This record gives sequence, structure tokens and C-alpha cells, in this order.
Amino acid sequence: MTREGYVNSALVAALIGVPLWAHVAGEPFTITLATRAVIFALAAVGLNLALGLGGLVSLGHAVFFGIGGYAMGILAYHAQIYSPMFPDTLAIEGTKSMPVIWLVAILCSALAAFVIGLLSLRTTGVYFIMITLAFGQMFYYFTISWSAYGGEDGLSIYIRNSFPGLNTLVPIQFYALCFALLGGALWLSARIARSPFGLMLNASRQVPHRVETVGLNGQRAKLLAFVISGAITGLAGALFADLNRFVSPTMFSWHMSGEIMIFVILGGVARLFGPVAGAVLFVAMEHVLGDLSDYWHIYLGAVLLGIVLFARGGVIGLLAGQAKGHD
Amino acid sequence: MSAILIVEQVLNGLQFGVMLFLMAAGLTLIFGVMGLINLAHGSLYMIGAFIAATVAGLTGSFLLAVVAAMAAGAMAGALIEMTVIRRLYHTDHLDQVLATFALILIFSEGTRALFGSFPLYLDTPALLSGPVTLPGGIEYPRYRLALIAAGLAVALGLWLLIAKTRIGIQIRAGENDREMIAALGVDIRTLYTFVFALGAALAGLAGALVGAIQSVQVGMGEPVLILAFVVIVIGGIGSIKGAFVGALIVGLTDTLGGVFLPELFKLFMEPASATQIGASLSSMAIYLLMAAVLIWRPTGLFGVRT
Amino acid sequence: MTEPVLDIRGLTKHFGALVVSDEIDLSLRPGEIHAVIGPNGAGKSTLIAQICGTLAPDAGVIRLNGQDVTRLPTRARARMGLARTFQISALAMEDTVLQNAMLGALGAAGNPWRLFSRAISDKALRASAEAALDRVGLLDKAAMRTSDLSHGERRQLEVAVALTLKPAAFVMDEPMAGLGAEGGQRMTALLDQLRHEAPILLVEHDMDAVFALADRISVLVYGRIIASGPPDAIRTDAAVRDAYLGEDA
Amino acid sequence: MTMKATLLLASMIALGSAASAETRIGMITTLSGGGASLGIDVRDGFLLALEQSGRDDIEMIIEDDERAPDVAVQLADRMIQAEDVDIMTGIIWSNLAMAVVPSVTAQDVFYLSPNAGPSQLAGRGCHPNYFNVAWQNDNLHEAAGAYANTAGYTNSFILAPNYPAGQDALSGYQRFYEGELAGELYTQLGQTDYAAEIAQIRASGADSVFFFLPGGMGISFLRQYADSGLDIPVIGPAFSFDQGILQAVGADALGVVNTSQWSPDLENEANVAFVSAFEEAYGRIPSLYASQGFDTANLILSALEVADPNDDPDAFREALRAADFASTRGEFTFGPNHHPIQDIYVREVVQDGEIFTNRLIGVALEDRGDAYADDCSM
Repeated sequence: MTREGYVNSALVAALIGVPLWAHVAGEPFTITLATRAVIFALAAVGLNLALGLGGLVSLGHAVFFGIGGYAMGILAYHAQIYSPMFPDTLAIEGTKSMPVIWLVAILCSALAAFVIGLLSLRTTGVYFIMITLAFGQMFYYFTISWSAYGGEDGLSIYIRNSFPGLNTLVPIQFYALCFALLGGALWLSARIARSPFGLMLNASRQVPHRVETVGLNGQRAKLLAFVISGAITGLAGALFADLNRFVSPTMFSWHMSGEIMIFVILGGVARLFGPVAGAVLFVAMEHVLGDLSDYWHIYLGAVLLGIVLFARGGVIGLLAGQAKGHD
Repeated sequence: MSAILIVEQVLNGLQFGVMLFLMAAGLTLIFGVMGLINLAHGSLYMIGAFIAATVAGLTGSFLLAVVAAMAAGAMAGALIEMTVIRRLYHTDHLDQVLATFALILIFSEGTRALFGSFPLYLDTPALLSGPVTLPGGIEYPRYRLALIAAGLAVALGLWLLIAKTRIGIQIRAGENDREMIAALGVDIRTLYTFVFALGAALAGLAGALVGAIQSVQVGMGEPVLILAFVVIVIGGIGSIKGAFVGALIVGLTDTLGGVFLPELFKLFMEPASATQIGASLSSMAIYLLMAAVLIWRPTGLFGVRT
Repeated sequence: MTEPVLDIRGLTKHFGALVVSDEIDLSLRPGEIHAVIGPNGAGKSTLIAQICGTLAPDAGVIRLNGQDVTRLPTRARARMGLARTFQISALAMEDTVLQNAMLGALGAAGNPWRLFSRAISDKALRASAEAALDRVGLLDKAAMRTSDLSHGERRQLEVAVALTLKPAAFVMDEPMAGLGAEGGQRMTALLDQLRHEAPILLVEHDMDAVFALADRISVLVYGRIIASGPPDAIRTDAAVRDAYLGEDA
Repeated sequence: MTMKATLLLASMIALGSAASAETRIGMITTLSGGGASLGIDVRDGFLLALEQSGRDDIEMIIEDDERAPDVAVQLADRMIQAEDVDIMTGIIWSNLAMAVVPSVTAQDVFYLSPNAGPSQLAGRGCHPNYFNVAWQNDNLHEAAGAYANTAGYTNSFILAPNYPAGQDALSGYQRFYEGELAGELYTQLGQTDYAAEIAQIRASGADSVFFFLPGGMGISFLRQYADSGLDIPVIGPAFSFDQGILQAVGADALGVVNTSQWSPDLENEANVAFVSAFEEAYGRIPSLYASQGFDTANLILSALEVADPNDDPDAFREALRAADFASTRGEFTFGPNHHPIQDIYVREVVQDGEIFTNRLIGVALEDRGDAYADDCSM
């Protein structure tokens, strides 16, 4: 096994061991923290597909996170008040079933990613960063004033949604669910990275003109990567909403986009487990530094600067050295 | 809606636009010359406002406060350029985004640690307070007129600096060909520090000028920063002219959209929901505009096609 | 006379007042190497860009195997067998040599939208890529990271990627650029073999290679073809000597 | 600043280290970022009351929510799951309250709101374990509308940010206001330039302006309004005129009328003692948020005298409902939905030496409950 393999295994062991210990020791909040980290990791695995493999620096991934959150919020809200959506025309019933909510979250965020990607991919470089940022702001302002679903107040869901065969209100069970989904997303990313599509996408990032001259459509490859990326981040949004039993426009804020990007870079861009390491580290710092000082963001900023300036390749890069086959 | 009101709103849009220009000019200059995307530009704006409020509180002089704000902006700019930014010129945009995002965290929380969480107070100078009557009977705040004048003066000065002076030639050369200016014997490190400090000073100036009519508080730079990004994307990144035109377009769209969209919706909706929907739409208007511009011209109005 | 594989008629392109392609007629017949030479700024790069579809001509027609491709995008021309190599190597430096070659094979196979299968275990892709690498002498370096290749090896890999496309015609942009004497000879030998695979439109500065390889030479000056013919005729052409060889050779 | 910190530290040590701690109170409030001044005031007022009580069997756990709903939810989960708190309080913002309160009360923990009073929690979403010690969100706006009538205004221009609290504010004002509307505007949340709105006010021919623009928005609006030379009288809820904000607005706010359930110059015994104790402890005049934090703590203390929330939650709830404590705002009772029934006063901004503060000028609404109590089936 490579060094990176050892680091990844240690990470997985921690993500299994720590919550189990917390469950036995009766420390439910530790499980909640771990759940938060796993959900953030899932969102970042989504971004990593666009960012690491496709080279798409999206500063608007909060859009998909938020859409996933609102898919959960709106469906559960209608189930909670026992009144359907669009009562006059379609009369769609709400639902509290997680699988249905996830499916809707994935489809909606994929659709949004398709439209946003179609427009944003006309640009490159800084323009791409900024147009994705602008789309994020658009959604943010829209949801703030969208009074039907709480506007800035957001939507509160009193009881966590259900999953067949599980009691999701038990922290360890909900955690297991999130962890399984993260595993699925990691498996998907690993497959995609090695697939013919991944080969094309990887080359599109590095030498877009080459991809065209061998008869492949690199732009469309990036668009598909962006859509899959958005869908995964959207699923994470739905889980995050369920963790908090609450959604609000802050899920769309550009700070959220920045944080998802931080997870990826903190851990290591284009490393399979980079987003996981980044999210775990971020949540840990948030927890530990937040207890130490009111001004913990200063330390967070310093750590980030240190990573960018001195430890390119993120935490995994620091621990496992240069990636194989990647920069 | 009367003609006077429309003229007044156009003036308001103009005033907003020239202040945005001060922010956008620095951003676009820094990107054009060094190829750097600087998210921490809003922090320099905030620093300008805080220093201005402090100096005005100590000395009572608004002029001194503005000068101090520019100096503080320039100094903070030069400091981060020499310690952090300099290492980012040769990295990709991703690293730049992250590092300058980290700088925002440090500056915001640092400012809060130093100045506390309560908003500060910066008064408009007595000479410029109160309204003035313009031809046609328009009552307009004197200070806002002064802001328009100051903004236009800075724009003119910037144009002169870049078009007519030796350092301007170096800056323009830096935008086109980095090796060439090194070959010309220009110390490129000093030039970069100067350009960054210049941009930072403009941000500090904007913070001080706007701080006098708004609240001076932590986080005040971020909304302006995002608007400044919209400006330079519309105008074309790297182009001062684009920043100027983009700033006026954004200033006018934002101001006039907020006024006219609700009126427009009132034509076919009941007033209460028209004001609400109109307001929602106007808050999204500049982003829609930006998306439209990018679809039409992916490198902005005055951007270099790559 | 055999039908030309690549046939260009009346190709014209302006940049404002500047004419970069002035009614260019050019053809490429099976089995031949047709070299285009000319001083810097003569319009060779814009000619290649138009042939390969990254730049749209103002007027004129480009036919590939008799089909009008003038308005088709780059990738459509590539799928029809137009294989281009770049003056500055356009390779995925972070990937392995094999992966770069497989990219070409993937383009030729035309089935890239597979998300779950492993590219490396696709036998057809792999065979095609390895055959091309073998052809240019890089098979033993297949597992190396491309950025670790020497400059000459990268030029060879460029050609290998083009080879995987099962090309109808090659368009090569200065394949000798930056190669030393030994590397140049190896590349010359390689191109000499490749002409039997598909004809080569060769844009090249290296006059020794051009005169050694080309069946025909066209001389491009200020966007116009001022002379076209076999090497011996070009060598003695007064207009060419005057406009080009006189100053540059 | 240092003094405050020392006091805080002292009280934390005194309260936190008590081995016999029996009651655990979790406070989640905003201590950083924009809006931190409100949370700091609530916390300081609350701690002052605890300090005065001299009890050493109460443990306080204080956390900063950064004004982010998801952070607040995390903290609430931690306090309930890991810290085992009995009572929670502290939240400033309605959106955070909506994120936290329903799940807190659902887990059988008491929640006492020292500030936010969203209509949902006053109406259909009311809960036996939820008490609001400040006001229902609409109250101060309603009072402003009532005051406009008595002041003889018949043509108001009204504006608020385009978000739920803003929409509630404008409808709250119109619930009691009987005149015409010269104009109605929704601004962008977080907007800092009001030139366009002020021009519209000028052109509208209004005889009064009602605005609800909390935090920095209000500061910007008032200063720009004063600078525009407009002299149409302005009315607003107390949120834009609390002690923290007034110092940043300066002379531009002088003479503005605002509505509040509390004022530093209210002449009841509890308030006089509170204002001087607060000034002595923290070196600044208390704001209404400080008074709300102080009242919340005293309400809890009064109920703890009667029953323990752990042993006998029903008795504790009854004791809270009785509201048997000396409120800084005078008479204080709870309505059927556990929201206050209280007088809402009218205040005017005045200058006292270097300090800008408020002075009472009348009562806008007497014994006002709220508009949502009927929807509450408790």
C-alpha cells in the first residue's frame, strides 16, 4: 500500500471508530460533529469532481448545497403541514421519506448545475470563478425574499425525515446513513477518475485543445462533470438540512461556497480522500479553536494561508507526499 | 413619476457607480498587471473606513481622516503584498482565491478584536453636510455631489497616471509583457508592490468616503467586494475603462432597478405584492445583467479576447 | 491522377486590413508529403488553424476525402481522420505516456461517455495506443509520467497520439522544432514511413528535413502561395530565392 | 472592556465551579460578527441578574452562534445532548430562533427568548415550554402605527427590508395605523445606501416616515436621511435606536420618535436599580437588549425559587407563567401563548452630555398582547 493509502485507511478507520466509541460512551454530540464532517466531506467530494478532475474553479457550489437543502425543506414542510404543493394545479404531496427527498435533491441540483454550467462554461479562468459566484448570489437573494418558504427565516422541520428500517433520530443511525452515502460518492468518484470519461475530462483540464483535435468534446465532458458534481453537492445539502432539521438562505451564501472549496483544498485537490480529510480537519478546528477563542477565524485564516503558501497538496499531500500521476 | 425624481435617481446611481469604480479600479488593475484575483480587497475598504473613523474621532478633521485612510490602505496593501500576495503571482487562481479568502478571515476578526463589535461613527464634514439646490429645483445632498466629483477626479487622475506618466507606461507594459518590462530595467517587484498599494489606497479612500454616510462596521467590505467583481466582469477584467463603464452600469442598474421595477409590476399586479416582487427582482438585477453580458461577450465589454 | 485526400481551394482570411490567407489553393494526395514553407509571419499558423477548424476562413472551401468540411468544428474533422500535431507539444503532462496515447484511441473509438468501466482495462483502446507507441519507439516508456519525458520523446508522443486516430491525413506543425541533430534524423525517418499510412501536410522550418522528405513544396509569403512544385523546382525558383531563400536560408 | 471581561470571568468562575450546580442554563447568542452588540448586551444583562441573585447553584454555558442558523442548531444539539441543560435562552434573531426553538422544546427543554419573537412561535407553533420575555416581533411596529394616529399623521411612507421580519413590520404598522400610505417600499436586506429611497420619500408628499431597518441598515438610513435635508418626522421601532447604534448615528437621530417596551429612564424601582448597577458593572448605559437579558434571568430566578425544572417541570412552568418578578419595564404578565402583555412606550432620542440616549414621552399601547395569540391552542 502507498503512503496515501495508509493515510486514507487511517481516515476511514477514524470515521468508523470515533462515532462508534462516542455511541458506546454516550457522547451523542461527538456523533453529531462527525455527521457534520461527513456531510461536508460529501459536498466537497462533489466539488472535487469539478475542481480536481475538471479544473472548474466554482465559487458557487453553495447553489447546489442550498438547492438540496431546500428540496428537503420544501418537501418535508408540506408533509409537516399536511397540505400539497401547488394545490390548485398539480397537488404534489410533500414527503418525509429520505430516499424520495434525496432523489428530488439530486435531480433538482443536477438540473441547476446543467443550466449554470451551460452558461458559465462559455467563460474560463477568473470569469468562471466570478460568474459562478454571481449565480450563488442570485439564488441567495432570491431565497431571502421568497416568503412562501420562510424567506430569510428559513424553514424548520420538527422531526428528522425517515429512512425505511432505521430510526434516523438516533444519532449513530443517521451517521451511518451519511457515512454510507459518502462511501458511495467516493466509490463513484474513484470509478469516474479511472473511466474513459475520466481520461477525457482529465485531459480537458490540462490540454483542452488537444482533446478537441482527437475528436472529443471536452466542453461537454466538463459540463457533465459539473452536473454530477452539482448533484453530489446537492445530496449533501439535503443531508445537511436533515442534520439541522432546518434550511435557510445561508446555505446559499458565498461563505458556504468558500467553505466547500476550503474543504477540498485543505485536504488536497484531486486526491480521492482530500475532501474528506479537509472536512474532518475543518470541523475539528471549528470545534477546538471555537472553544479557545471568540476570534477563532483568525487562526483558521492563518492555517489556510499556511496550507496555500507552504503545503500545496493539502493535508494529504503533507502526510503522503506527491500524488502518483498528479501534480 | 416626475422628471425631478428621475434626475435625482440618476444622480444617485451615478454616485453609487463612481464609488464602485474606486473599488473596481484597484481590483482590475491588480488583475491586469499581476494576474491576481484578490478577494481581500473588501478588507482594505473596511480598513480605510475604520482608520478614517478613528482619525476623525481623534482630530475632528475629515480631510485628515481621508488622507489617513488612503495611507492606511496603501500601507496594509503593501504589507500583505510583500508578505503574502507576492508568493501567489505564479500560482493558479484557486490558490489565490483561497489565500485571499483566508486574509478576509484574518482582517475581519482582527478588526473586530481591535475595534469591538459596535459600529463606529464617522461624520460628514460640516462644509459638505446638508442639501444643495440644483438647477431645476432638485434638492440634493451636498456630500453626495462631492462624492461624484471626487470619484470622477480620481478616475481622471488614474487615467492621467496610466496614460501620461512614466510609471503608467510601465504598468501598461506589465499588462502586456512581463518579460519586456523586466528587460527595460524596471524593478518588477517594486512595480508590483506599487500597483497593489495603489489599488489598496483607492479601496481605503472608498471606505472612508462611503463610511461617512453608512455605518462603519466589520464585514462592510464584502457586499461591496462582490459588487466590484460584478463591475469588472461586466467591464472586462484588466481594463480601467471597462471598470469605469461597468461601475456606472451597475450603479445605475441597481439604483434605477430598485425604483422602477416595483413601479413596473404595479401596472399589472396589486401594489403590495408588486413592491415585494419588484424588490426581489431588483436585488437580483445586477447578477442577471452580469450573466447576460457574459453570455453575449464572455470576456466582458472591454475585455481582451483570449 | 488520384483524388486528393485534402483539397483546399481559394482559402481567404483577413484580420482587419491584413490579409493572412490570400486565395490559397493546396492539395494533399495519397502517399505524399507536401511541405509548406515560408518566413515567419507568412501565415502558416493561421493556415493550419483554418484547415483544422480552430479559425473560420472568410472565403474558400476545404474538402477532406471529397467532403466539404469548411464549416465543421475541429472535433468533427478529427473524427473524419484529420490528425494534427502541435508545434508546442499539447500533452497532458500529469498523465502517463500511455494515457496520452489512449486519449487519441478514445477519440478514434468515439465512445468516451463511459463513467464506470476502467479505461486501462479496455483492450481495444489499449491495443491501439500501444501499437502507436510502439511505432514511434515509446512503448517501453508507456508507464512514465509525460512530464518526465525528454523534449524529443514528447515530440514523438505527439505523433503517436495522431497515429492512434487512424488518420486519413496528417497535419503536422513543425514536428522537428527544438530537436537536435539526432532527434531530427529519427523524426525524419519516422515521417518517411508514415507517409504510407496517410499523407502528411508538413509545415516546417527545418529546410534539410523538408528537402529530404517532401514530394512537393509550397512556398507561402504574406499569405500567398508564390510557388509550388517538386523540391528541385523550388530550389531553383527565382521568385522563391528572391522572396525567401535569399534572406533566410 | 477589560472590566467587562474581568466581571464576566469572575461570574463564570463563581457560577461554573460551584460543585453543587443543580440548574444548567445554556445561552446561545450572537457574540461575533455584525450584530454582536445585541448578543453581548443580552448576555451582560443576564449575567448581571445572576450575579445579583448570589446563587451558586446555577451553571451557565455560553456559546456564540455567529448569527448562523446551522451553527446555532449545532450548539443547541450539543447543549442538550452533551451538556444536559435544563433551560435555554439567548437567541437574538428570528431566523435562528426558528431553527433552534422547535427542536429544543420538542426535547422537553425550556426555552426563554430574550429577544426574537417570530409570529409562528406566537401562533400555531406555540409550545408550553416556550416563553418569550421580550415581545412578539410585531409589537413595536404596532405601537408605532398607534402613535402615528395620536400624532395626527395621515399620510405615512413606510419601508423595510424584503424579508419576513420586514414584511411583518410593515403589516404590523398598518394594523393600528388608520391613515393613508404615501408609499410602501421593500429594500434589500443588508443594503447600505438609501439615496434612492430617500428621493422617493421626498417626492411622495408624505407627512411621516415609518421605517424598520435593524442594525447597520438603520444607521446608514438615518444619517443619509438627515443629510438629505428632509424634515418629515420619522418613527421607528426601538431596534434602530438602542444605545449601541445611537452612538454611531450621532446627532442625526436627535428628536426621532421610537417605540419600545423599555427605556432607561422608566421610573420604577427595579429599573432604576438595574440601570445604575449595569452602568457600574459595564461602564455603559444599558440597551433594551440588556434589559431583556436582565428580565429573562430574573424570570428564571423567580421560577427556580418555586420549583426545579428537572424535578417538577410542570410546577416550574406554572411559576414561569406567573411571572412573579420585578420587571424593569414595570407591569409584566404573560398572555395565553406565553408572550408578554405589556405597555409599549414612545421615546425620543436626546443628547445627554456626550452620550445619545432615549427619553420617555408617552405610552403608545397599553397592556398590549399580540395578534397571534388566538391561533395558539395550548
